[in-house]
Amino acid sequence: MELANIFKYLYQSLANSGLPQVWVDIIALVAAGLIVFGVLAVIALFLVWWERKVSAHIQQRFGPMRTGWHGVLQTIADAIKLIQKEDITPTNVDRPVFYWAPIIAFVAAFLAYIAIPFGKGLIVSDLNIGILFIIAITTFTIISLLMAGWGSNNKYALLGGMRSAAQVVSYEVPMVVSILPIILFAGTLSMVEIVEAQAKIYQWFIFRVPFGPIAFIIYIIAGTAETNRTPFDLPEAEQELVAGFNVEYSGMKFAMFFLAEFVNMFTVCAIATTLFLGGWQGPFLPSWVWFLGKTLVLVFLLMWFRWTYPRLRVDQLMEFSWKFLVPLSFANLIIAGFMKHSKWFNW
Amino acid sequence: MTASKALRTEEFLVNMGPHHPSTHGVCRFLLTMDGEVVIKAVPYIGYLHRALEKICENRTYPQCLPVLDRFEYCTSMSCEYAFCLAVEKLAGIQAPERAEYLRIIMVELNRIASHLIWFGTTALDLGAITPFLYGFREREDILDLFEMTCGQRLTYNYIRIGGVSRDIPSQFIPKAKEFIDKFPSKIDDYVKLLNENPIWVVRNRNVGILPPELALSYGVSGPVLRGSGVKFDLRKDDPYSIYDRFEFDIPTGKYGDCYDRYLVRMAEMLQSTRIVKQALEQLPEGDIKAKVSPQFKPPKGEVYSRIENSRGEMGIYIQSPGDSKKPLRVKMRGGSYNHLQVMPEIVKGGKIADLVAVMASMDIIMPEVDR
Amino acid sequence: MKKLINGIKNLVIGLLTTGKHLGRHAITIQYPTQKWEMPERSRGIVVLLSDKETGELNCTTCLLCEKACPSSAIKIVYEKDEKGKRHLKDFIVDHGLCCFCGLCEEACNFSAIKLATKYEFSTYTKDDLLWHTNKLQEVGRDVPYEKVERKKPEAKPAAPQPTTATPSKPIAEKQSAKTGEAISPAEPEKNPELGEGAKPQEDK
Amino acid sequence: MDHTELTKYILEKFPGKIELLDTGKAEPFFKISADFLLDFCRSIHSDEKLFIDFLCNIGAVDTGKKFEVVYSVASVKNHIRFDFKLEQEYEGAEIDSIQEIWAGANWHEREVWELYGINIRNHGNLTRFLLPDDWNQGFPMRKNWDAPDFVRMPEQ
Amino acid sequence: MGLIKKVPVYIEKFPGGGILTTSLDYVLSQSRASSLWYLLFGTACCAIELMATGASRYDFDRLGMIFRASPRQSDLIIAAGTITKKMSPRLRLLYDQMSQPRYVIAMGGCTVKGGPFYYDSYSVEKGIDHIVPVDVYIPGCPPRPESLLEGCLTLQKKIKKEKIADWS
Repeated sequence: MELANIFKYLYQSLANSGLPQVWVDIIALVAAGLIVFGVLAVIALFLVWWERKVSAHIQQRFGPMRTGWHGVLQTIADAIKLIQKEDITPTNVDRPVFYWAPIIAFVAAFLAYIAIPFGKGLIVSDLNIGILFIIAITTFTIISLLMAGWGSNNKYALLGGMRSAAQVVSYEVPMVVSILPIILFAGTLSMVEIVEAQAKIYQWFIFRVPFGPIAFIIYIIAGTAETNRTPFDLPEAEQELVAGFNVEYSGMKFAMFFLAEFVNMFTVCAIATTLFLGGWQGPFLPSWVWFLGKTLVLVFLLMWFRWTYPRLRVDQLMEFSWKFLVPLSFANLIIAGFMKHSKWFNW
Repeated sequence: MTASKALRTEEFLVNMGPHHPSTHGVCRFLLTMDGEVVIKAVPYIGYLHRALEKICENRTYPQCLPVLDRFEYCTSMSCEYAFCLAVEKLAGIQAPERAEYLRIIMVELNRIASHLIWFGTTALDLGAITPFLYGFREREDILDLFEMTCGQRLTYNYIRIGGVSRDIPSQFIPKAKEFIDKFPSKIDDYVKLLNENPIWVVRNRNVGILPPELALSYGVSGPVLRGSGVKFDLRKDDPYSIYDRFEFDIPTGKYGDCYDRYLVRMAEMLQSTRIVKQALEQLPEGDIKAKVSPQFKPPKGEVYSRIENSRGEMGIYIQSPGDSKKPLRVKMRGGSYNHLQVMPEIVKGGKIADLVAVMASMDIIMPEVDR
Repeated sequence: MKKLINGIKNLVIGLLTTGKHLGRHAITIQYPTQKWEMPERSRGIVVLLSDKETGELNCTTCLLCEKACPSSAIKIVYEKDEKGKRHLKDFIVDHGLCCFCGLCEEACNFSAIKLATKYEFSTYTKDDLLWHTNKLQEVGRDVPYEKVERKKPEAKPAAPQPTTATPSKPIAEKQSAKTGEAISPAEPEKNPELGEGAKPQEDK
Repeated sequence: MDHTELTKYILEKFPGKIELLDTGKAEPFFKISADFLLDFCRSIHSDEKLFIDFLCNIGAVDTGKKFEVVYSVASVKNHIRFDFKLEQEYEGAEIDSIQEIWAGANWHEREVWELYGINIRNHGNLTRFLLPDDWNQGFPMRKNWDAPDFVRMPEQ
Repeated sequence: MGLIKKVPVYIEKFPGGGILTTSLDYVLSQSRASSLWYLLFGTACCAIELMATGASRYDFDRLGMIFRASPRQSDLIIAAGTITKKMSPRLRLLYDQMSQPRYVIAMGGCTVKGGPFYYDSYSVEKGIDHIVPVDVYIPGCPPRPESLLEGCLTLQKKIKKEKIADWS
């Protein structure tokens, strides 16, 4: 049941069909891109539904029930409805900025998956700087949020955009620094090799005491902040900024932001799975099932956070990052470096 | 994010409301902001000015009660109670013993319900969504008790001049007792969720400090005043009805910040359950309503009667011309009116998120302000 | 450091509290399929009750409900015959004005009007909320009620009756004696409609 | 202090300037003249035995002949409460602002001005707040007020 | 949106296009009906019942209804509570800011006709149908949560009957 074999077989038959190699590669890339896109779109829609269900059951409700079995068609209905909605461009907006913001958010959210291994051999392109690429790409989201906030010509949106800019910039630092020990130990930037470095369960980076769990916690906190979710959902704090940066967006553009948010959440969890939880490594089941399962557990954790905690204030958010997370992550890095080079602690 | 002196910053105006998720209805703030910092906040009210006082002037006394229900809909029972007490003082009517007890039970249950709304919306304003739903879950149980007794969930029209409209049904007492018994454990859940949660604490501690002198000069009352450390509760200090027969404590705060106000209200819910418990035990048999004709005319006179509502002092001023079925003037005074007035003083210099926190902790409800 | 550990502990406690609820059963009532059992006193829509045997309206056109209504939602159209007895022509309840306070039900001496435990009456137009006699009667057909023929309210002043002796000091004590006297001419006194409406004890 | 003591104390403190009304139920009700308002408020606020630190309510009344403005005050410290009122003619009704004593009087006075048209001296911020900003139909709480879209309850 | 309106015109030219249009209509209207995002617009007593309907016991989310704070993203205004003359321009503004197709539910007596504030009130708007077009009226003061749910189901029925061709 390894999906990779199927793809390999398809690729082989394509290569044997007599087309020039260039065309084969192009077709394969496009197909891979489309498959990733499709899978992610389905995952994002599923996540929206799942989030509503999780929140409902935490709150002793049912959540969507009347659209399909237990509301499984709910998010599809939402998407179809959003497509039908009128696409308003308010009069005073900065048109190009306003127009491109959701598209950038959407594209940036999906681009990261080029370098994430979904399973054994299931990767669009095994970049040798994979992790660097992913971190660079995920930062793109912030540009789109800033554009949305600026372009909307709305004070709430502007405040939301500014908040998200400040927030993501300050949480990017601990996030990257918390990843560094992993790279240090794995000795590579390639995602596939990082996964392969965690073949046994005790080799998962989360279990490499003491630096592993700390790095994992820092990463999850920073990741929550990156994806603008409670308790760090300041850019779209409903009770303060109405809807934050996307206050002026309607219809399809809003749907793009909405989907991008959930894809980002999945991205953060997928990276965490790859870096800390051994990626697709696991016995018995096919590798992609392991990957999905681990990622969804992390997603569930993020949802659980969201439906439990109140929101931080903007200055406290900054303080928490700069005064606590950044020093902690650097200390963690030093510990990891020390461990790496001491002979009596070699994994 | 305070701007350094070298950097030229520009203040800008933000219009918060009247349609804004955190303004608890339709309050509008015109904020002068410097980045995220609120420099000046000017409240604009009147978006829910329904002319209740004018309407009351053109209704007979029993007809005023449904209008009073809508004065402060979170605690309709208290509004009716305040009005009925005022009219009873005016006309010298004494409600029967059982009615007094039923009133107290209802008013205190309603106080819990109102505090649960506050609890939910406060948590919601600060970003925690789940406590909101937990609060409303318990509130539904109280509303069941009300609906069983008087038939409505929100606008009860239960407390009448000279008593109450109907006796409680037979299932009421066991159900109320069941609720009273299980409610403290629910409060426990809330406490676990929020009280010590570091995020909650940093959001509320030292935010919106209201010193007692300022509070008194602005006429702030109720849990907000008690949060500032002034131990003043009309139920104890100016006991009306039969409150002097019950044992309960008055929780007070220490610093007068949002967190103290939060703690005071949480403690008050438990105190209210205590009162209800005692009242249910002491509940005597007997009549539930003194005879009052629907066409009754109180003698000439005027009275200002006040009770302790969940949002502070609720006062009703009635002037009766003496020869009419209708009052000459009904003036309603709600706690929120003064609480909103003092808000610009205490949100100055805070963040916009603090404004939301302060507004939530003041428990402002707009019909009480606008009437 | 202690603060930090305490903070983390409380964050975990919060998570556990919500997690605990995740396992519990939902309390939701799934409305169109399951319905909440309304208590019998619930005040839903206003209906007119009719006699169980004859099927005629209980209303005697005494106009008491119209008088009692605080939002003037009830309008009764009637005509008088030569004896001065009123005959109901149309009974109009405007549910757009009604405030569902139940004062009409209490004012009625013949169990003719009731706030039934029905509530599902949303409409596409405003005029559909203006209910006339036949609709009011139709909706009220299956509403259970106990016919209480209240006797005429005695034309006695509603003097304040300290019905039970209060152990603590009663509120009225604060008032001077003279206010107590001044109250006595409070009045249901001559109330022509009331006397008239109650007089013809109905043919049924 | 119970009610009789309080009444006696206040009447003795301001001889000739203050009058006890018999319309007041429950709590003592006094009547003062409009120009005595500020002095009266100042002295009850600073008096040791009274120490009225809490302004409950200010309400205007249109009796059909003249305006009355009713002040309800209380002391949180001494647990006493009483009311006093003053009368104003329809024409040129004007009272002093008591904001310097109780800051919370601000909105109450603004409301009196807005709904009844009683002018407040030294208020500082007499702007519309309950009624729409473009309101031009006069003072709606007056008894003789009427407007085209104002529907009175049908007389029954 | 303009594009979608033209779609059935083109489709119908092909053989069997009629069935396709009907099923397209069905899918579109079903999805619109089952994902009504309502604007968080509550002014008075009804707002509390609106909140209660969103809470656990009645659970708006079952019908696929979630609240949005921004009018741009919502499909439905549940006008919960009294609309005064001072507030009515704001309601109109919010309605204008919403994107098509949009719906309005008048919840409670106040929004239907002024309710208990129809008489003797100088500041209450006597029904919001003077301000915005209303699709469903729910009587009650305030309506029970079940009434509100029933009103929403009534609105869903109405939406399900709509066709693309009818869009304005």
